[in-house]
Parts: sequence; structure tokens; C-alpha cells
Amino acid sequence: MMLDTNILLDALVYSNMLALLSLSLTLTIMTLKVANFAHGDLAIIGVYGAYTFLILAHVATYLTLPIAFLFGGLYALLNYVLVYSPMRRRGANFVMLMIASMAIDIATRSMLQMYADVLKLNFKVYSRAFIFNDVVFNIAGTRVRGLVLISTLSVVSLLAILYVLLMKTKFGVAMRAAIENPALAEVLGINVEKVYATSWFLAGGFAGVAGFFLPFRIPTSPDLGFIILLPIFAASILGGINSLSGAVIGGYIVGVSEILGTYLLSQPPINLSTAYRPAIPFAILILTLLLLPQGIASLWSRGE
Amino acid sequence: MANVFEIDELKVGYGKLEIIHGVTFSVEKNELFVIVGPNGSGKSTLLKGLFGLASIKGGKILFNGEDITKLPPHERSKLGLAYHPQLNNTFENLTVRENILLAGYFLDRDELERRLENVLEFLPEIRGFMERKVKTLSGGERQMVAFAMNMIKEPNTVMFDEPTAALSPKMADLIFDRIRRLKTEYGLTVVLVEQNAKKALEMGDRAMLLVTGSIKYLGPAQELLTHEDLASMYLGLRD
Amino acid sequence: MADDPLLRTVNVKKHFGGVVALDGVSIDVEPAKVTMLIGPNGSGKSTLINVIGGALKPDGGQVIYGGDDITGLPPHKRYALGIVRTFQVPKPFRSLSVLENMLTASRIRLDDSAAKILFSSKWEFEEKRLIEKAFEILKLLNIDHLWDARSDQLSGGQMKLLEMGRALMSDPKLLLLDEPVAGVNPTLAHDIMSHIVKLRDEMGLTFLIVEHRLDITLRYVDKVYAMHQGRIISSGSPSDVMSDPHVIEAYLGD
Amino acid sequence: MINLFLLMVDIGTMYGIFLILASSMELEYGELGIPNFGKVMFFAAGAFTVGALAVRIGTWLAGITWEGEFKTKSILYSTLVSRYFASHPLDAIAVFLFTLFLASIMGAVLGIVASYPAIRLREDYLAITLIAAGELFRIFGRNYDPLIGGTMGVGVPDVLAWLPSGAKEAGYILLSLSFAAATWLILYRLSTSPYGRTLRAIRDEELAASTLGKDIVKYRMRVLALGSAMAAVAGVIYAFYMGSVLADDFNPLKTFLVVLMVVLGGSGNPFGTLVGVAVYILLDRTLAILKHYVVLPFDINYFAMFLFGVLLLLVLMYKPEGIIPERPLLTVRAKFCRREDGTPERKLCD
Repeated sequence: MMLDTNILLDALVYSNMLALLSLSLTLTIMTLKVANFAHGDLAIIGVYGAYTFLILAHVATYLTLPIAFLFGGLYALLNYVLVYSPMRRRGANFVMLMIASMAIDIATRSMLQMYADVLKLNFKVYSRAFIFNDVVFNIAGTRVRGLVLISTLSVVSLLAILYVLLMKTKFGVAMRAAIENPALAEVLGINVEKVYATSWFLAGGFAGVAGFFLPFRIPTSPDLGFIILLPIFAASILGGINSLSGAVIGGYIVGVSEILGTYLLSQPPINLSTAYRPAIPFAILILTLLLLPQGIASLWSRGE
Repeated sequence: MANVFEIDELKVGYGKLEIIHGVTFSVEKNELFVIVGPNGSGKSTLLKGLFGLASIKGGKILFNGEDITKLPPHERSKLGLAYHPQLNNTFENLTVRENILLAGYFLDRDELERRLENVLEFLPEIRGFMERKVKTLSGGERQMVAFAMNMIKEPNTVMFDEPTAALSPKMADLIFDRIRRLKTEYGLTVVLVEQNAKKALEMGDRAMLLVTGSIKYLGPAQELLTHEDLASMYLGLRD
Repeated sequence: MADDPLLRTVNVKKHFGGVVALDGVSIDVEPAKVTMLIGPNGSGKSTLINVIGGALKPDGGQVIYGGDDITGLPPHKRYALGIVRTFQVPKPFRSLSVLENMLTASRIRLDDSAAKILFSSKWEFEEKRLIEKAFEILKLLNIDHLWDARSDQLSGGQMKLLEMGRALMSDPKLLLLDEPVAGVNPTLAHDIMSHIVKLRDEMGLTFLIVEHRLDITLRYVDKVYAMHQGRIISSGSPSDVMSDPHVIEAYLGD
Repeated sequence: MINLFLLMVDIGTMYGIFLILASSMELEYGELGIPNFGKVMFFAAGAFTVGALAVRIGTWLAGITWEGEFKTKSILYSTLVSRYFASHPLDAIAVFLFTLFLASIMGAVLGIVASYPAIRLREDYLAITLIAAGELFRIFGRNYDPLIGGTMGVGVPDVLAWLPSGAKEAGYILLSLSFAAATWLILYRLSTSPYGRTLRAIRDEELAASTLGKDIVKYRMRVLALGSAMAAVAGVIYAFYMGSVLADDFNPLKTFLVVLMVVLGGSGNPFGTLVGVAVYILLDRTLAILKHYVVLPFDINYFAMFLFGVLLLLVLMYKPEGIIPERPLLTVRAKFCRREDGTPERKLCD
């Protein structure tokens, strides 16, 4: 059973994406207090945004990364402003919000499917199962795949930006305050709605960036957003569902286990079909729920 | 002397529950107005009503001559009215500095720094734990943080809801001392709801005794303090 | 004091974060007596009721009921032993009518299995009997005219009465009442307290009551525990406790 | 004319199948407040049971020896078995009843097993667990060929082959609607009984219900078991009606549609479920007919799904109580709360 470097690097790339996705899911859960079952779709919205731009502008692929951020962010913002926020103001309970997210998932995926049809019709391009071609960077004599480099850089810089925003800026303090105690924040004159909407924009943007990396690894289609939902949730729940740092760590644990586990199980003597891959995040999810329902974040925050 | 508060037949409650059944009173400028009463008499609800956090079922609130009955809390805050809640008055996961910063959210940096200096002069104890998260602080320290959060807004009127509840006597004395100085040194108007009736009445100008949502006494604080039936009235033993 | 206490708490401790809510509380609740817990806000009374009712797990100490340690039992198992509680903020089943709220509490379990409902009509006869019983209790509490109203349309005071009715409907042995007469008008409040005394005398029910309306309740109770800052500071007959300087101090401040 | 007849058959049968599914969802979500986001898994459990067993048992009963792979030959053998059933109605009925029995047990067990890890936790944990379990179940069906023929699907013999054509189609409507009626009556009976009252009590105030002696975990488990068994029954009828089982047919979209029907019709009211299913089927068929007359730059099926997604959002936002809102329930008092002339009276009668 040999692990070659490519598999390890693929695990890194996949985990980078998952970390961004579970982090952003956690951010939305912290504001809405309920799980968003349309979160995976934000990634796909991002990647279709970038892909469209690529078709129109013919620029270097990596230059469309900000487009993915923007599309994911704006769509998440729309979700929050048009659906979740008004529903909550009307007194919807959290099960209803959860059902709403399921409806958004269906509407989003079918919208993407329609869009894929339009794209194909008008530009004669692959609009489903499309891939992005990677470039190879040469850094000090070492050849590094762009995906490995850029996805890692994106995670590091986005985490740094989020950290600085939350910890070092006035707005970030207001954000943490509004998440912890919205009533008190309101009394202090903080516009809690604006703060939450911003969180959703950021979360959607992060998901969009994660989505941007998808077509480098696997053919990407509108329904992929639903398929990646399970590992995202497994990572977020493993992280403690209300902990940003837990979500990032959960993302790496689930990502690495999923890639390496699938690889190892597909080798002799087990020879299991790689189609069973979702079983790994599922097993992590079940074990977390049974053994540590508060997630790994409870391990280090308990002492405080 | 001008009145800060003119309350007319105010009814306050939550949802279907009416807890304050029509009270009429006024609070004078630069006065320390004490509200006492047995548990469950509606003192906290009355304060919340005055700040816009409980629903007004009837009546009118004039604040410095302006009708604020329907104003949301942060608008009242802009008029110089501050409210010190009994519970959940700080953000536990934020540091003390961040808590105070939030209270002065709309101030520019220089103004905030200037005011922070003033506040720290008034509450020097806080200097020792500015960078700690509130959840690591004791009850008394938390009350001081909440106190500071109100002072950063440089209000003209402060309403305290049982600021000394569950504090050690020494800590309670400290808080009482600062409340007194708000009035004497800074010329603020203070409305104080207290369960520690003796202490509060000793330093108060006028007092109100609230029993099950209605006023049972309104007048000089000292008089209520020396009222022979205070104990029984306060415990709610008299109807 | 001849009887063993029906319920006792032994050195119960509970803290929330850094705040100590119960600091080693031991009380005895005698059978067929009305015991009352008093104390200023935040003294830990409701926390103690929550620990005894099973809604909160204590950090230390034990809850003993009829000689057995019930500290770890979930609420529905305490119900099976005869312990039923009401809530400070009423929790009616809001989409159900007043009558159905009452029926839900019954100890005769018609809701035990789906099969029993589907394959037999026997429950309908039982249900009629329960309805009659429910009406008796509703009459007692003066809310029988509201039997068909959705429970979330009641006033706050009426919700309190409904909670009380639900508790009585369950034929409890020990009733934990969290502020049973708060928000109830004085005449009715006195009626309720008289009924409590009557239930104590005629049915031998045991009550543990938390209440602020001392003006109304004190004269009806057998024993009082006064709490302050998570500790019991005084106990005994109502008049003893109310004249205890510690208690007056705790209420008025030092 | 034949066309219209087949359309009616299809509408009638699908109404029955969806009514069973929606009734189970109404029991779980409308009454108890837990939306079963894995509904399709239990529907699939029924269909997979039929797919895996019907043709095998059929060949055994008919004394046909199987040659070749299950995956490639199931369609052929199901045709042969259908031919055998045409002359052996009792065998056909036995196969139907046996798979039905087994499937409902499968559904109930699966309902308990799949929900066990999250049954004590908040509803969103349960939802993701059930969604994920459903997806894995589908993936298993698609990849493990001996079960239901993998990506090829499996043929299902026609258990009504012994009826003349015409009567056979009517037979499927009858079968579907009678099971639907039975399921709905179970739902209605439970809903308007102390059992349903307790479910609503748990939904409204969990802690208070627990204080009044209700074992919440037990009720959740039992209702999920019952609801899942109902869904499995729907799966059995669906499989026999379709004549084949294909794993990818059992995707989460089905769950969504069932949620849509319940919320649209009015959750908490069994009559709402009746209406919700009808409205969905009518909308769906109208869109299917429109397909032939409208030209769009995209597949109209996606457009239909998009509309259904938006419709559910609009209902949740602007009419969350649905078409027929929940009413305070009537248990036994409905029976003795009538005046002499039979009109209901708003007071309790003796």
C-alpha cells in the first residue's frame, strides 16, 4: 500500500476546500441558529459564475477566483435577505427555516440546470461535467501544481482576513457581539440585521472560492452542491457546529480521511468501489453524534 | 426644577401579561430616584418599559419633555437615556475592552479614547482586566464592565436594574458609591431599582414602593426608610 | 416530624459558568405538607425546582425521593414516581385546547401505543371519564368556561391556572409549583391556596411551592425555607422564618 | 381515448402512492414536528425489497431455472414470471403480500437504525443524518449489482398480470388508493386520538411533555418506525406499478416533493395532506402537458422543479399554515358534542 505524493496533495486540496466550506457553513449557522441545507449550492453558484466569466473573457483561469467569491457571496446574501430574515421576522421556527433551506437547494439546483442548458445553447460549450485546466508553477526549481498552491494560499489568506476582521476591527467585534447576544447588541444600537447579512455574504464568498477549485479536481455539474453537502456537515458537526476554528480543523480531518480512506479501501485486498466514498464522512458524522455530539471544539473550550 | 421623566398611567407587560397596571410619577433632574418592592412586583418590567424593551400597554412616557412612548431602545439611547440591565448586560465571549468599544460603537477613535480615559478614571478597577474575556470575570467585575459600557455613552440619565444583586457586601458598597457619585459629581439623573432596599433608600432622594404592579408609596426616600411597616410592606405581607 | 420526608435534597450544588446558583442546598419536604421556598431574586429557588423536577442535572449532591436516589432520572420517570411540576413561565401545549392540555397529563395512559388506538375503541370510554375529571378540576380553577379555547389564547394568569390544572390532572404525589399565583388576581389566588390546603388534607398531597406573593401564600403553608445566594439561610414555621433577622436582611439588604 | 384512460390510471395510482408518503410525513412532521429528510430512503427500502425479491421468488414459484447474471437477465425473467402470474393469481398475490410484509418491517427497522444516532439531538442533526443515510442507500443500490441490478435496474413481475388489460390498470389504481385510504385512516385515527394529542404536545413543548410523563425519545422512535413502514409500503406499490426499480429514481427530490405536499396542504391537519397531494399532482401533470406546447431554451422539467422550490418558499413565507390550517383536534368529544339535529355545538354535551 503505497501512498504517492499526488494522493497526499489531492487530500490537501480537497481538505482546503472542505475547511472553507465547513467554516462558512458554521458562520451561517451561528447567525441563523439552524443548518442550511443549501450551503453546497453556494459553491456551485460561485464556480458557474467564474466559468461564465471565463467563457466571456478568455482570461487566465485563476483570475476568475474573485468572481467565484462575488457570486457565492451575493447569492448567499440574497438567500438571507429575501428568505431567512423575513421568515424569522414573521416568527418562523427553526424547523421551518430548515425546510426553507431545502426548498432553496431544490430551486438553486434546478436554476443552475436551466442555466447550464442556456449556456450550452448560446456558447456551444460544455456546461455540465466541465473541468478547469491547471497550470504548473515553477518555484525555486520545484514544480508545483497551481491548484495545490492557490487553494492553500486562498485558505491561509481568507482565514487571516477573517481573523483580522473578527478580532481586530470594530465591525468584527460587532459581528461577534451580534452573534452572541443579538438583543443586547440591538440595545447598543448595532444593526444586527446588517451584521448578519454581512456574515452571509462572507460565508457565501468563502463557499464560492471553495467551489472554484472543484472543476480542477472533478467534472463539475449543478448537482455537485448537494453531493458535497455530507462532508461539509460532517466537518462542521465534528468541529462542534458553533466553532469556527473547530470547523476548519473538522474540514481537514474529514477531507484527509475521505481521500486517504477511499484510496486505501480501493486497493487490494479490499478492492471496494470508490463509489462508496460518502461512507467515510458518514461514518465520521455518526461517530461524532454518538461519541462527541458537542464536537471537538468542546474538548478545548470546556476548560474556560 | 424640570422633570426628566413624566410618566402618565403607564401600563407595561409582556405578550398577554400586564405587569404594571397604570403608574403615574415623575423623576426630577439630578435626582436619585429609588424604586423598591418585593420580588415579582414589576420593578424590572417598569424599567424595561421605560427603555422600550417591554411592551407598553397604555399610558405615556415623556423624557425631557419629549414623548418617547413608542421609540425603540437605541433611539432612546441617543437622547441620553442609559439602561443597566440586571442580567446579560455584557458580551461574555468578548474582552472588556471590546465590550466598552461596542458600547461606543458610533464614536470616532479620538472621541472614544478621550471618553475611555474618563471612564477609567471613574472606574479605575477596570484597568486591571481590560484585555480579559468577560466570562472569566466575577459578578462584581461584570457589573463594573456594564457600568462602564453605559458611561462611555455619556448619558444624562442612567437607570440601574438591581446592580448589586448577588454581589458581596464590599462589592455592593463600591457600586453604590459610584452610583452616588454619578449624581453628586457628574450631575446625572439616576433611577435605581434595588433589592437592597435599606442601602438604596439611605442614599436616595425620593422613592417609590411598587407592589404587584401598583404604587404603594411615592415620596421622600428617608420617610419610607423610617416607615414602621417597611419590612412587612417590602416583603409583600401587607396588601 | 414523625414521618420521614417524602423528598429531600442533600447538599445539592449547581453552577452556571462561573455563577454559583446552588451552593449546597439541603431541604426536607414532609409528606402531606405544604412547604414553601422563598428568597430574593436570583437566590436559586427556581434552579432548585428545576433540579428536583429533573430539567437540570446538579453538579453535586443528591435528590432523594421516598428513600430512593432520583438525582439522575429524566423528568418522565419522575412523573412515573408521582412528581409533577409547573413552570414559572407557563408552557401550555399551545396548539391544543384547554381541555386537551388537561387530558394530556392524565396518568391513565391512553396514548401508550398506536395499536391500542387503532384496533380498539375502549379508549373512547376512558376518555369520557377523563373529560369529566378534567372538567371538575377546571371548575375548581374557574377556567371551565374556557375548555375549548386554544391554550395560547389564554391570559398569562389563566395559563398559570391551566398548568396547575394539568399537574392536578396527573394524580401526583408531590407537586412542585413554581410561582402558582403570580399574575393571578388576589381572590382567585386565595382560592387556589385554599384548594392546595384542601388537597393536602383530603388527598394527602405534598407541595413544594416557590412564590413571591408572600402576602397571599404565607398563611397557608406549613413550613418555609428561605434562600439567599444559593444557600438556605433559615427554615421553620412561616412566622419563625419571617421574623428571622437573616431573612429580613436578605430581603432588605444589609 | 386510451391516452386519457392511461393518464387517469397514472394520476390515480400516483395520487395513492404519494398520499401514503405524505401521510407518513404528516404524522412525523405535522403531528410530531420532525421533518423526515430521509423519506426517500424508506420509500426506496420498499421498492428495493420488491426489486430484489419479486423476480427471484417468482422464478422459484414458476420453477424457472435462472441462467446468467441477475443484473442483465432480471428484465427477461420478470417477463417470464409475469406470464406465469397471468395463469397463477394466487402465487402473484402471495408474492405481493410477502414483499409487502417484509418491506414494511424493513422500513420500520431502517427507520429506527437510521435515526438512532441523532434521535436525542436537535432536528437539524437528525435531518442531515437521514439525508446522508438515504444517499448512501441509493449509492449502495446503484453499485451493488446483486441487489437491484445496479445501474441497469431490475425488472419487477406484474402481480396483476392475471387481470385482463383495462381491468389490470384499474386494479393498480384500486390497489394504490385502497392502501392510501388505509394509511390515511390510520393517520386520521391517530391524529384525532390521545396518541396524536401527545405527539402535538411534544411538538409544542418538549420539556412540559416530558414533565407530564411522556418519554420523548420513545415517541420519536416509534413514530419514525411507523412512518418509515408506511413509506416502504408506498415503495412496494410503486415498484409493482412501474414494473422496474432503478436506484437513481430514489433521489432526495422525492423527499422534497413530499415535504412540499404536506406544507402546501397544511401541516398538522390530515385533510391538508389529502389536498396537498392533489394540488401537487395537478400542477405536475399540467406542467407535463404544457411541455408539449411551450418551447423554452432549457429543459422544462428543471423549470418545474424550480417552480416547486419557489412555491414551497412562498408558502413558508406567506402562508405557513398551508391551504387547510391545523385546527385544535377533536378526539372523542366529536362524538358526543352534537345537538339533536346533528349540528355541532360549541360546548361539551353529556
